[in-house]
Amino acid sequence: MAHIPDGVLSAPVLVGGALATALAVGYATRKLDYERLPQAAVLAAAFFVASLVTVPVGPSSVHLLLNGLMGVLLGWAAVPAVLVALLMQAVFFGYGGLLVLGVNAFNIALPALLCGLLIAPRLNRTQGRNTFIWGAIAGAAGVAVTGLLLCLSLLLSSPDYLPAGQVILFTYLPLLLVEAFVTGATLQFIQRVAPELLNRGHL
Amino acid sequence: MNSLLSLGSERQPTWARKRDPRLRVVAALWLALVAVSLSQPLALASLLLLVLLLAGLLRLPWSLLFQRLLAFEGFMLVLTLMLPFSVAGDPLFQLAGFSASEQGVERALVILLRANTVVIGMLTLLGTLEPEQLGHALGRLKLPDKLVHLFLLSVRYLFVLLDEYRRLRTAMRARAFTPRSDRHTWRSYGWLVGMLLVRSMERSQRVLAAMKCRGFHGRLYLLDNNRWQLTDSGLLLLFILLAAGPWLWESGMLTALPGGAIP
Amino acid sequence: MTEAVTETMTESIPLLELREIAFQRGNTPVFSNVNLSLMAGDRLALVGGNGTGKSTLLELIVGLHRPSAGSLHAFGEHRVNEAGFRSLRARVGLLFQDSDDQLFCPTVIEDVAFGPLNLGHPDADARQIALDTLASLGLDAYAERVTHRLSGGEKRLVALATVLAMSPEILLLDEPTNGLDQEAEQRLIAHLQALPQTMILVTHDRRLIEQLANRAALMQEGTLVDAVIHSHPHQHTHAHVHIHPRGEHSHRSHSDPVPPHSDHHLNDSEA
Amino acid sequence: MTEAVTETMTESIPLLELREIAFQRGNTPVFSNVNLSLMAGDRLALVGGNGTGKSTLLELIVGLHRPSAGSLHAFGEHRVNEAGFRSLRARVGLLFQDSDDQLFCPTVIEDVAFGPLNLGHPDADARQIALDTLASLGLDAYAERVTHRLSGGEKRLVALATVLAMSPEILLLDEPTNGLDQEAEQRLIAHLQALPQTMILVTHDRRLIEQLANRAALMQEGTLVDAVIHSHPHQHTHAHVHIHPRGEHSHRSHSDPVPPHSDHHLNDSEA
Repeated sequence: MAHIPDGVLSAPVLVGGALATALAVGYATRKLDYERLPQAAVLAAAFFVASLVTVPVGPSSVHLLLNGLMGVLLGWAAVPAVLVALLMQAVFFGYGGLLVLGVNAFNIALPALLCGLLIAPRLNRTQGRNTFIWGAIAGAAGVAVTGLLLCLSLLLSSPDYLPAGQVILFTYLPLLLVEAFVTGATLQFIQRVAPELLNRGHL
Repeated sequence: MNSLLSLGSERQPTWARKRDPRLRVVAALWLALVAVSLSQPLALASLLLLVLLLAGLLRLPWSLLFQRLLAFEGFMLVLTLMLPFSVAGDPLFQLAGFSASEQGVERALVILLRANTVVIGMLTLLGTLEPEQLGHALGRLKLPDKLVHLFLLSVRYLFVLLDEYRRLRTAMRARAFTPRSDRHTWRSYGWLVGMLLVRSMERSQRVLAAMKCRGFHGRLYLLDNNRWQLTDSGLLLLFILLAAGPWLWESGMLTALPGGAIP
Repeated sequence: MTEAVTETMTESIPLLELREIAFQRGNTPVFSNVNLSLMAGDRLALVGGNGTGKSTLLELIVGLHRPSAGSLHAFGEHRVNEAGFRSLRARVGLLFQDSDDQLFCPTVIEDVAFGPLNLGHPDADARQIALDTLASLGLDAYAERVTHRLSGGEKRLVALATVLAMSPEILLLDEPTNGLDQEAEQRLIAHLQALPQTMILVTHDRRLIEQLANRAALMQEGTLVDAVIHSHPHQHTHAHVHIHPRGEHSHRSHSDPVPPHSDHHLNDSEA
Repeated sequence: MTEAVTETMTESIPLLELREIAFQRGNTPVFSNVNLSLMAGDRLALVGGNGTGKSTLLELIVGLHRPSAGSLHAFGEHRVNEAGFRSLRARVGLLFQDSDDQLFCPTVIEDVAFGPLNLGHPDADARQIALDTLASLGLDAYAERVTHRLSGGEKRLVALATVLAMSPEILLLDEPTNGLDQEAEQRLIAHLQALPQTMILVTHDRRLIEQLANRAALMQEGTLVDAVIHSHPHQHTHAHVHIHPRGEHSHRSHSDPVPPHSDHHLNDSEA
C-alpha cells in the first residue's frame, strides 16, 4: 500500500518527487564509497526479502515496510537502498510504476533517513527494554510518516483524493502496530547478538 | 524460486531475447509517458490493447501476470472507488445517499486504465528481463555507476538471502510455528529479520574480503555483450510511433493528417 | 564370523507408515513407490547416494512437502492437509542438516523455548521445559549464551535441544554429525544413544550407524529398498592416508592389527 | 610394508614464510608460534579440528587479518601493511569456502575478468584472459551465464576460475570440496591435480588429501605442528556396517578378502 501506481499523480508532484529523490540519492551515493557498497547492497537485499514476510494482524495480514529499521541501520545509505528495492519491486512485482518511482522512493526514504538521523544515535546508548522502545518508535515513525507523505502526494495532485487518502491512512494503522513491534524485536535482537551493527558512525 | 523475479524470460521468442535490453527500458519509459499524458478512456483503451498485444507477442505467462495484478488492484480499488463520489459534476447515480458524478466515474476509469497500462507494459518489457540484464542496461544508459552496482549486487545476493530465509521459515514450521496475530508471532518475525540482517552483514564483510583478494581498489566494472543493432533502432522507432498513435488521435492530430482540415 | 542381524519386530501398529509415496520436484520425479513402516523403538538408518531425496523424504514426513502420490499415516491417523501435519509436527521432531537454518533466536534459552511456546505452553512453563531439556543434554551453562556465537558442535547440540524440548515421539535426524569434528561428534552420538525416541537418521557417517541404528533402508534408483544392517569385525585393504606430527610416526608400526587412526584427525566422519 | 614418505626438499628460498605468527580474535587467542615455510611445488594439507583457526590462517596469509605477533615473508619480501599485502594478493589466490561470497558479479565472465581488470588489463584483454581461463577448466559455455543460476559444483569451478585468471603462484584452498556431490568433487580434484601452482589446502576430505597433497601440517592445541603424510596400502580390522537390500546378504561370503563394499553406499568418500 506504500506504492502509488503511475497515472494517479499530477505532473508537478511527479517532477518534484523525482527531483528530491535524485538530489538525496546523489548526496547519499557520494557519501557511500565503493568499500561500503557490498554492505549496503546485501542489506538492501535482506530488506527486500524481509518485505516478503506476510505478518498476520487481526483478520488480515500485512507486508512489512521496514523503512524505519533500514534508516536506523543504514543512515544515508538507506536512500539509494530504498530506490533499488523499489525498482526491483516495480519491475518484477508490478508494485507502483516507473515515472512515479521518485515520489514513492521519497515517501519511503525520507522517514528512513529521519529515523537514521534522529533515532539511531539514541540506540547506540540503550539496552534491553529501551532498545525495544526506541526500535518500536522508529518502526512506527517509518510507517506513519510514509503514510502521511503518501496522502500528501495524493492531495497535492488533486483534492478529490481526500476520501481515498483517509481510507488508506486508516489501513496503515495495523501495519504501524506490527511494524513497531517487529522493528523493536529486531533491534533488540541485533543489540544482543551483534551490537556493532548499531554503532554505525562510518555510514 | 527464480521465477519469483523474472517472468519467464525463457519463454520469449528468440528475436525478442536477442534485443538490447536498453530498447526495453526506453520503450517502457515512453509507454509510461504516453499513458500518463492521455486523458480519454478510448485512447487509453487502445494503448492498453497495444500493450496486451505486446504481452502476447512476448509470451508473458498470463497466470503470473494476473497474480501480480491482483496485489496491485487492491490499491487501485481503494483509490478509484471513492472518486465518483468525491469529484463534483453531473450526477450519474446514487448510493447510500451519496451521489456519483459522471466526471468522477470517468476520472476513475482513466486512472485505472493508465495504471494498468503502465504496470502491464512494465512487467511485459522489463519484468521478463533477467534482473542482471536490467542492471547492465541501466549502466549503459549512464545511470550513476555506484547506483548501478548497488542494484546489481543487491540482485546477486537477493537469491542467496531468499534461500536462507526460506530454510529458516521451513525450520520454524517444522517446530510447529503457526503465524497468528499475537506477540509471540511478531517477536519471532522480528528475530527472524534480525537474524537475516546479522548474517547479511557478516556475508557483506566476506564479500568485501573476496573483492580485496582479487585486487579490488575502489572500482567495479561492467562487461556485457549488449550491442545496439539496427533492428533495435527499427523496433524502437516502430514502438514509439505505435504508442504515440493514441496520443496523436486524442490531440486531434491524427484525423488532421489525411483530410488536412482541422476541426 | 559373528553376524548379528538386528531387527525390531513388534506386533503393535506402526508409529509411522508410508504407503506408495511418490514425490516430484517440478516435473522431475525424485522418488516413487516408497513404503515404510516405523515401529516404536526403531532406529532406522536411511542411506543412499547424494541427491536421492533422503532429506526430502524427512521433510515430507513432517509435511513440509506434499507427496504427489501415496498416503502417510502417523500415530494411527491419515495425514493429508496442513492441519493434520501441524498436529503431527508436535510429535515428530526434525533436526536439520545445517543448524544455522534452525536457530534464529537471540539466546539459547529462547531458541529452546520456541517450540514449547508454539505448542501453547505459557512463558514460564516453556522456559522451565527449555531449562530442563538443556540440563538433560548437559547444556545448563549455555542458557543465556548468544546462539549465533556458538561453535558448530555447540549449535548442533542446541538444535537437538530445540527439538527435544517439544517431547517428540519420533526424531528425524538429517546428517546429524555433518561438519562436526571428532570430539563434538562423539558427544552428540553419546546423547543420541541415551534417548528413548524412535528415530530415522539420514547419514553417511559409518560410525553413527554402527553406534545408533538397528534397522536400515536404502534409497536407490528412485525408491526405498528395505535393507539389512549387520555389524561384524572384518579385514579389508585400501590405500589410506595417515597424518601425524613429524617424529611420531616412527614409533608406531603399521603391522599392528589396529593402526593408530585417531591421531590423524581424518576419520571417516569428518571426511 | 611399503611406506613412501613424500617430501619436497629444495634448496631455494621459500615462496612463503611465517615466523612465530600469533593471532587473536578480540581477547581470545586463536593460535600462536606458527611457523611455516612453503616451497615451490609444495601442496600442503592443513588439517585439524573445527575452530582451530585453519581458515583464519589462510586469510591472514593474504592480509585479511593482521597477526598479533610474528612476521610474514612472501616472495622474498616482508609483508606488513596493506600496500604490501595488496601486491601479494595478485600472486596468492584464495578460494573461499562459500562460493557465493566469492562470486559477486552478475555474470560469470564479469566475475572471472574482475581480477585481470584490477591488475590493469584493458577490457578486451581481461575478457580474453577470462575466456581462456574458463576454457582451461572446460567452462567455455558458461561465460554469459548468470551467476545466481549456477549449481553448487558449477559455482565452485567458476570461483576457481576467478582465482586462476589472476595467474597466482600460490593457491590457498579453503575446504574446496565442501558441499559438493561426488561427481562435482571428482571434477574439481581432477582440475586441481592438473594445476602447476603451489598450494595450501584446508580440508577434512581424505580423498582430496590422498590425491593432491604432498605435505601436511596439523593445527593442534593453538599452534601448527609439522606433520608427515604417507599413503600406503594396509590392512586393519574394525567393526563395519554393511547395508544391502534384504535378501542379498546371504549370497555373499564375508570371508572374501575384500567384501563387496560398494553395495552399501557408505564409502568413506561420501561420509
